Amino acid sequence: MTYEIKLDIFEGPLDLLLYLIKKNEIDIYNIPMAVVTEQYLDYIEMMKSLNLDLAGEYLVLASTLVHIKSRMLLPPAEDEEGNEEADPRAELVQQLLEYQAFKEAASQLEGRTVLDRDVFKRGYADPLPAEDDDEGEVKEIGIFELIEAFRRIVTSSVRAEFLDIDTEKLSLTERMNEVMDMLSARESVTFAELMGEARSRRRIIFTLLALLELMKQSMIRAYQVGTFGEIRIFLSVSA
Amino acid sequence: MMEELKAVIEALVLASDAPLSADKIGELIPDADRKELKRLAGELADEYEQRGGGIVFREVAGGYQFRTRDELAPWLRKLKGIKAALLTPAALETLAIVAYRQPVLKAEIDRIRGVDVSGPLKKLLDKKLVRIVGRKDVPGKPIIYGTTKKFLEVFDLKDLSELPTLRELKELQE
Amino acid sequence: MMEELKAVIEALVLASDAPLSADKIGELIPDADRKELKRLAGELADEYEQRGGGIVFREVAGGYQFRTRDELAPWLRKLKGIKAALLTPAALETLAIVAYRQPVLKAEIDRIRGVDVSGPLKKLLDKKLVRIVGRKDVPGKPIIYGTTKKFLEVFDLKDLSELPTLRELKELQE
Repeated sequence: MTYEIKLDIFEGPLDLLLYLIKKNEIDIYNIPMAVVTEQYLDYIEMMKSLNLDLAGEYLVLASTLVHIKSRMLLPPAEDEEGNEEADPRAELVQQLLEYQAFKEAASQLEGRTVLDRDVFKRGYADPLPAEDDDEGEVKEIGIFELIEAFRRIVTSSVRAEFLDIDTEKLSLTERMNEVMDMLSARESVTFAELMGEARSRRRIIFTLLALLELMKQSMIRAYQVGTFGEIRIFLSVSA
Repeated sequence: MMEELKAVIEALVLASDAPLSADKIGELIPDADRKELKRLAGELADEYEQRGGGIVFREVAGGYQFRTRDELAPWLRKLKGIKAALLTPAALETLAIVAYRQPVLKAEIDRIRGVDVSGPLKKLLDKKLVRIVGRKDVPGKPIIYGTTKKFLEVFDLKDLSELPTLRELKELQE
Repeated sequence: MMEELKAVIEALVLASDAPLSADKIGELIPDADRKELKRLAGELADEYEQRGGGIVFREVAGGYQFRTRDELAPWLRKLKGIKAALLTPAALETLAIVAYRQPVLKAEIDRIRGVDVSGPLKKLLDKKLVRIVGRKDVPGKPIIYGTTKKFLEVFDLKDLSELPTLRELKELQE
């Protein structure tokens, strides 16, 4: 092995490929596929022989390289209009350029004046007398903190019931809340009204499910006048 | 341009977690004479005092610290007033349970958190993040809780189905 | 003696935990003209710069903040005991993609980096440099990511438009 490669310095298969291109001083728009593919495969072999964990993505790119290399050996095909087919490397080149641009952007970020590395802000807590600060707006929490909080609680009791919350369930909850809202604003609402308001097929299904769930939870009651009469929905317990 | 050593002291005092003592500054700048450090800190204090600006460099609790000028306290209390209050961990956990398990009874939240949630729940109702959705028709007619429109606003969500799920979080961690 | 209004701004900025925006200052001092407030904040920035001391008054992340002068970093690292880099290269690359491509899906970041970014993405969420912005309204409702205010604060940016343009990509599009 003649390459001076430090192990795990690569951030991924594209990073490795960029390295090989730079090392060989190759024009990125005109990559000699045979050379690059060979070196890439050599590197992967070396990683394997050292029993190093190789992310699956490295192997995916390896097969892409081999595929492009074999297409390069064929004479360029022409499509029906007689135009030459696009360079088989085009997509790969585009991807490499894009990745290279972001890699550069990353190093520019790192080169900035970074807080808590190059500059520091006021380190101590509030320079004001301590007061009860229970008032005020709630702003500085993100959705990630919320779900993290939920995760903290349930990790101690990892039960399927918690994991099973999905977006369908949340859409259902949303609709249940809406129905309860309508009922707290007025005494009753008709089934037809709720359905008419639902419009989309998806909404209609969720409305139906919401009503069933609310009845099951004894939160609402439904009454029907006669067999085909109007169905009216009331709160089980008036607010 | 300020003398280098004095600038270093000034920066250290701003960034320090607690009032920074002359001893501690001496440890960080071992080549400097302890007396000289004290003299420079004193100069900083005088300069800020004479400048008559909004902040002062003061010796407090055995160290130096930047403070706001005492006379400006009314303005600063106002700042505290609008400062976005962070939810306590207890309130945040309670809110998370309401968000993900709603419509939910208090008894259920108590059960999940393993403690009585009356306090945090009250706070969430006050802040209008949680509301009473209705009552359940079972003995005792327990109150059912859910989240509010304001909850969606605060967390920048279009509707509840935009809440990320635990499954997604789990996938991210693997 | 410094002008009262300027002194108030200075004190408010020192007292605020996060960069304090001109709008926030305006809310706190309702009688003051917004333009005047900005002018005075600009004066403070200039004064601290010219003074050449250990601290500066900077405009960052849409607000103002006192910070230590960057040349003094070695002393401050000593104070804080900082050794390791803030972010790994993988996290930095992921962050750069989120910053430039936001609002962006994880699948798009995976594609650009050519590897699964779950690990670095989780780290960026933990560090509050990246946040969940919402969900895309397509089947599966994938989560959309974006950068936070803290991202601007940490990387000394007034706003996102201060990010340098991506050179290579531009050339390619021409």
